[in-house]
Amino acid sequence: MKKVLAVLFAITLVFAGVSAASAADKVLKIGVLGVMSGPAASWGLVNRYCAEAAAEIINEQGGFEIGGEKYEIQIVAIDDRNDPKVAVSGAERLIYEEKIHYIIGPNIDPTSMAIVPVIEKGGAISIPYAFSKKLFTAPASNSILGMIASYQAGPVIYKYLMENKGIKTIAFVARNDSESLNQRDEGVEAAKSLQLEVLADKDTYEPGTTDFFPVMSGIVTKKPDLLVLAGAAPADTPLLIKTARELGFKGILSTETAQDAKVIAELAGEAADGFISVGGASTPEIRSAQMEEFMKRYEKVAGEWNDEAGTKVYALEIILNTLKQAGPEAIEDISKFKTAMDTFSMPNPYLKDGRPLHYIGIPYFQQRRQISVPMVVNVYEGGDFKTLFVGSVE
Amino acid sequence: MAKVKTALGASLFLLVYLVLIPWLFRDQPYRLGVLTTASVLSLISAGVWLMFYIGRINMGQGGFALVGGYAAAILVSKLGLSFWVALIGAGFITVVISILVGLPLLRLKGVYFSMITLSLTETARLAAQSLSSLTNGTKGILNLPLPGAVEIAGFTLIPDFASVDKHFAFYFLGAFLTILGFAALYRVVNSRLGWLFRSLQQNEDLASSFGVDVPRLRVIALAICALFAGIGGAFFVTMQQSVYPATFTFQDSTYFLLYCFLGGLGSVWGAFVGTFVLFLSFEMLQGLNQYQPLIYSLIMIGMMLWLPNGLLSIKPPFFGPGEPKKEEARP
Amino acid sequence: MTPMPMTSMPLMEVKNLTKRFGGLAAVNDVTFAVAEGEILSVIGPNGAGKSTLFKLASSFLAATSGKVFFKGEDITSQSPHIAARKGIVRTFQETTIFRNMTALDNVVVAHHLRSRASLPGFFFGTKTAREDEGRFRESASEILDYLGLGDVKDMVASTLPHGHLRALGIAIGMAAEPQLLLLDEPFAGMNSEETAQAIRMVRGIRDRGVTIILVEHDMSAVMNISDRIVVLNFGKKIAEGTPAEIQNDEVVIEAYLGREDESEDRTCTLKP
Amino acid sequence: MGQVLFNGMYTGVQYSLIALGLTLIFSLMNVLNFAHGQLYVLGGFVTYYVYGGMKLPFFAALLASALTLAAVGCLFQIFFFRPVMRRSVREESSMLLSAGTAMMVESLVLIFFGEKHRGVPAVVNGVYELGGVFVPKGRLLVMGLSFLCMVAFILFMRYTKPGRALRAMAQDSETACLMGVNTARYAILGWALAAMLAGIAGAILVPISGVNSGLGNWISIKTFIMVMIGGAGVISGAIAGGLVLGIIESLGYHFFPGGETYLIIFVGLIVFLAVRPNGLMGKAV
Repeated sequence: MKKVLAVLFAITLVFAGVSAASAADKVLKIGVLGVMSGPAASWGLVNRYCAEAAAEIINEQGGFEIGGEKYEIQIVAIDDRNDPKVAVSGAERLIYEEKIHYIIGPNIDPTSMAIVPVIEKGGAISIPYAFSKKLFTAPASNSILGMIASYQAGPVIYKYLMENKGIKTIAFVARNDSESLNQRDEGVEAAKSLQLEVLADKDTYEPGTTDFFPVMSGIVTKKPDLLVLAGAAPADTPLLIKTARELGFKGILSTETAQDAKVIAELAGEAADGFISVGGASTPEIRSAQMEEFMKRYEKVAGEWNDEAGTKVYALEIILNTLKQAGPEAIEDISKFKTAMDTFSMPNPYLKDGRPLHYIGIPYFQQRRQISVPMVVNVYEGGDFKTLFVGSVE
Repeated sequence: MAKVKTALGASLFLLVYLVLIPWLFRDQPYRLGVLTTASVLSLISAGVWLMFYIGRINMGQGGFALVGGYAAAILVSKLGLSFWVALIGAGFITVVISILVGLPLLRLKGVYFSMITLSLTETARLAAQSLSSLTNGTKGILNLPLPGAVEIAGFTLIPDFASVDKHFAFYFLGAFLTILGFAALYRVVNSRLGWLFRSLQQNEDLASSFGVDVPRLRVIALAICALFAGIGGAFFVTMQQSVYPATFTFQDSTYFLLYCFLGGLGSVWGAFVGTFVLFLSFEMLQGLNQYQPLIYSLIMIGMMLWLPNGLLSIKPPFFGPGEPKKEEARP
Repeated sequence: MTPMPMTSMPLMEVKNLTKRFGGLAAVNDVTFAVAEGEILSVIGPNGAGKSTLFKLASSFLAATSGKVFFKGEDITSQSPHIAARKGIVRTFQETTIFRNMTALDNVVVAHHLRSRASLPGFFFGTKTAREDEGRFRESASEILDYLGLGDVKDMVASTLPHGHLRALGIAIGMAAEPQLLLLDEPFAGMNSEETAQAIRMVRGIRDRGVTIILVEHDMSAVMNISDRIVVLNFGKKIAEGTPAEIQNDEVVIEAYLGREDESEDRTCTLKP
Repeated sequence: MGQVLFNGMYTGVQYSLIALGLTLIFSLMNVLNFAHGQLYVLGGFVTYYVYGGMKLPFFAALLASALTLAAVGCLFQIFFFRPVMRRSVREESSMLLSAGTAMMVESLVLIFFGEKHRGVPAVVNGVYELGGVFVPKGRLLVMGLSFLCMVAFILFMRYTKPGRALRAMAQDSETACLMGVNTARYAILGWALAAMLAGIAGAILVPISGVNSGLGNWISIKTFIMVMIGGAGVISGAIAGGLVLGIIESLGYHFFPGGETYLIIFVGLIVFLAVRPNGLMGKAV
């Protein structure tokens, strides 16, 4: 008993003693909460590297100016391991310990949903890369979708393929986890409303599968014109493609999530030619000089470029610029930020054509809760992604 | 004398646990939340500790906790029951399931039992994903209400959690359940039941030779273990206000073992100490971010190499003669 | 030597008992009976099926076919704890004790069947449970004193000298108040002096009204202590009778002589 | 259906190879090696760097993976398992130790090799089509190599002196010790072999499946299932378990395209173990 007491006592004191580093003046902390270990580690790590690379560039220029004062940008990253309970404690930590009000992430529906009560109570904004409409529709109002959702990209891609390639039938294969299954369900709905014939919508594979022959051989015999890899993780995509081709699949393959060209080249090679995916918004045809600079910095921070970073770079950019427009009080008070969101607009610094960067999403969420990331639809060819077309979402 | 000492120790412990800690962290909801989580995880780990006590390594505790969590969530969201009824219901359902599963599986010993219980965690996760009419599948059950008030004859026993600071309310509820759980565990171990469990741990054949109904006792131990998991899971899910297939995973099941081992299998408080030390230091290590699992694993390996009987086996000089060492090695 | 009183019902009756492992019959169609108050030994060369028979009789193994009756009741292939409740208690070889408990605690635990309190009673520490505990301690001390372990009863069992371990095993068996006690090689590894002492002890237990079946290797001890002997070879019963009859049985002598060279391999086990 | 069975065989042969190493360690030292899946991943990464990165021939990469992993296995035994098992014979210690090493290897792999999924170009390209069954050449190569490794392993265990010594140890390490087997040294050899088998399995599969740092746990869980089906500690059990799981998995995906396959496998496993607690070929526990 004495020892139990002593241990409880000691750990409590230590725990009470560890205080968050007190914020020096003119530091603006931004949180990154996402999965940074395990099979999906790349999702959260890309968020983190993007934020860190962008912050480095800003800080070297003397900081970011809000209300006439320059703020040093500090990134606080927490790994939520895709685990809702870790995400909750991580969010609480960012909000209460680090006094952060703007959080980039998390990466999947369960973690993004789990932190909703926390950010609402603690007065924080999150930018999840998860698609559940519940996150962005009222009564929820503190989450902003950071990318193009599958249910937004899906219909656009299907429609394009119907018009240009004359597809009539479609099949879905999904990874057996919440995120992918939800994306599949959304995709199936979209396909049905476009009057495509859905040949298969039940096939799934376990996370961590390395052999896709069993799951693919069934679906390929149905010979769909288009096979959608719903929510496919970058790790699984090349294998799915290669397996489908090895099994004699002749149709078109597509996915609505961002993919990594290098991994596809390594594992699928030529088999992946013609594969369609939603890309990071940074293909050579459309990116600006500022994006080139960012890419160099990203490579320095992360070791190598990742196409997803082209999409995820926008989060920090838009948070800071909205704060600038809303004024310094918004750093502490997110209601000011939310008000500013409705009118905020700036030329997109990462694109040559300078289309506006603002908040969108009214048709989907009845409120502006999405960043207007350009929707770049890519096609894989000879080792790299080529832009098929650049669309946009309202 | 011994009794006075125990009573003194217990009251000091309660003083720290129920007064000092909440007071210290009154303005830090995050840390209070972490401490609440630690309490509940220690309660769930206590079940694993009891299985160790009868000589079984239970790697399925995450699965039982998930069952408890889902049971509570379904009772509250689909049947509209109050949290308090659901809490008891979740415990009951988890116990029933543990008995059904335990009857065939408890015949397995050693590594076999561990492997199959490990699969139980996965089974629970996959079941939560597949039985979507009940569990909402992969979307999970969201927006669970906070516990309501409990009134007896107009006197408010427990206030509505929504009307008070919920971090405090959950802390006290978690602490209360944990104290209750560990008190029960203490009674089990220090009563004749404890002797029987120890006899099971050391030699099941010998125990059955003098008439101990070994299968029944094993099931009882597993039921208690699952009860802790069920109650803990139900509480946790309510605190998070949501439950997903990933709320408790394979990883959690291994952590529960580690908590017990770190604290020490020789003392009833092993699970409590282990969970608090590891979980809290884990939170403090967050700054090291990507190296955190590495550090964690090194602690784990280091423990096995240098401190096999747990933290509570350390005898610092100022403690005088520590508690008697119970368990060193089993042949 | 008391001849078996054939008039009364035997305490335990084994009828056509067979146990197969895969295709091999470890015990093959064995029939015998033991009367109340008797000491019956089961002997046989290595691999004759003695220990399998022992486990079958104490319900630690399920029989392939055949029956075991206890006081006229069919108890074949019950759980061991049910057998114990009916009064059949087995002992183990010396290492099977609760090593981390004291000698006294070992025996106290073994009083399990005598407790009147229920499991919840234990948990809440009811009056009955506390009274039980007191009674068990007294009774356990008495048993240990009787078996000559009075001086070491507070020692942790794993630290006890070898000679005491077997007695402790028997004490554990006694605590369950058996009507039939099955002893597994009670004299193995003992010198002649120790054996003589152990024989007195076993007789003493019988005189307290406990019927005894023992499986044993030590021939002289068996001849000395047994009322009757059952001899197994290759799973089959090849002889049964008084020690004098067995000693002069051609078949038995043949069985032992033919296999003598193999009786050494037991010594190579190091397991604790 | 032919396709389904071919898939099952292909998966099953790989699984058998993976399960061999786990069961070897289990039979030798009664340790359940949680890190087995992580060792597999490590083997895959070594091949990725040697074959994919340094552009050396595939078989050189295979050899590099085998040797690296054998070395890792030795280190495991010398620095972790031997000290722990010498002092404590409790199963808990060795099990938690191996869970710890699993986490350690996983995080080290993540730190050194990064979070990305890695693959290498196929060793052979092309697909045979036999009566409607698609048989990619790469897969045939994997099946062939796995099969060769298994045969080599079995021959080694059966006909060489170290192999016989290991088998004696698996039977009863005390008796083996009495018979003059240097058990300490052979325990190291056993670990080296087991880790090597995991590493080879990982290496063989890189050209087909690629590898990423997070695969380990799921591979380990699958290996446990195989070992439970086949029976722990028996070589034939590992092979049988691997094949059975491969075929069941393939059939499952065919008949239950939803996510139920593994749920059914797990529930089936519980029922199966209730009937046959020692698996198909396991020795009694």
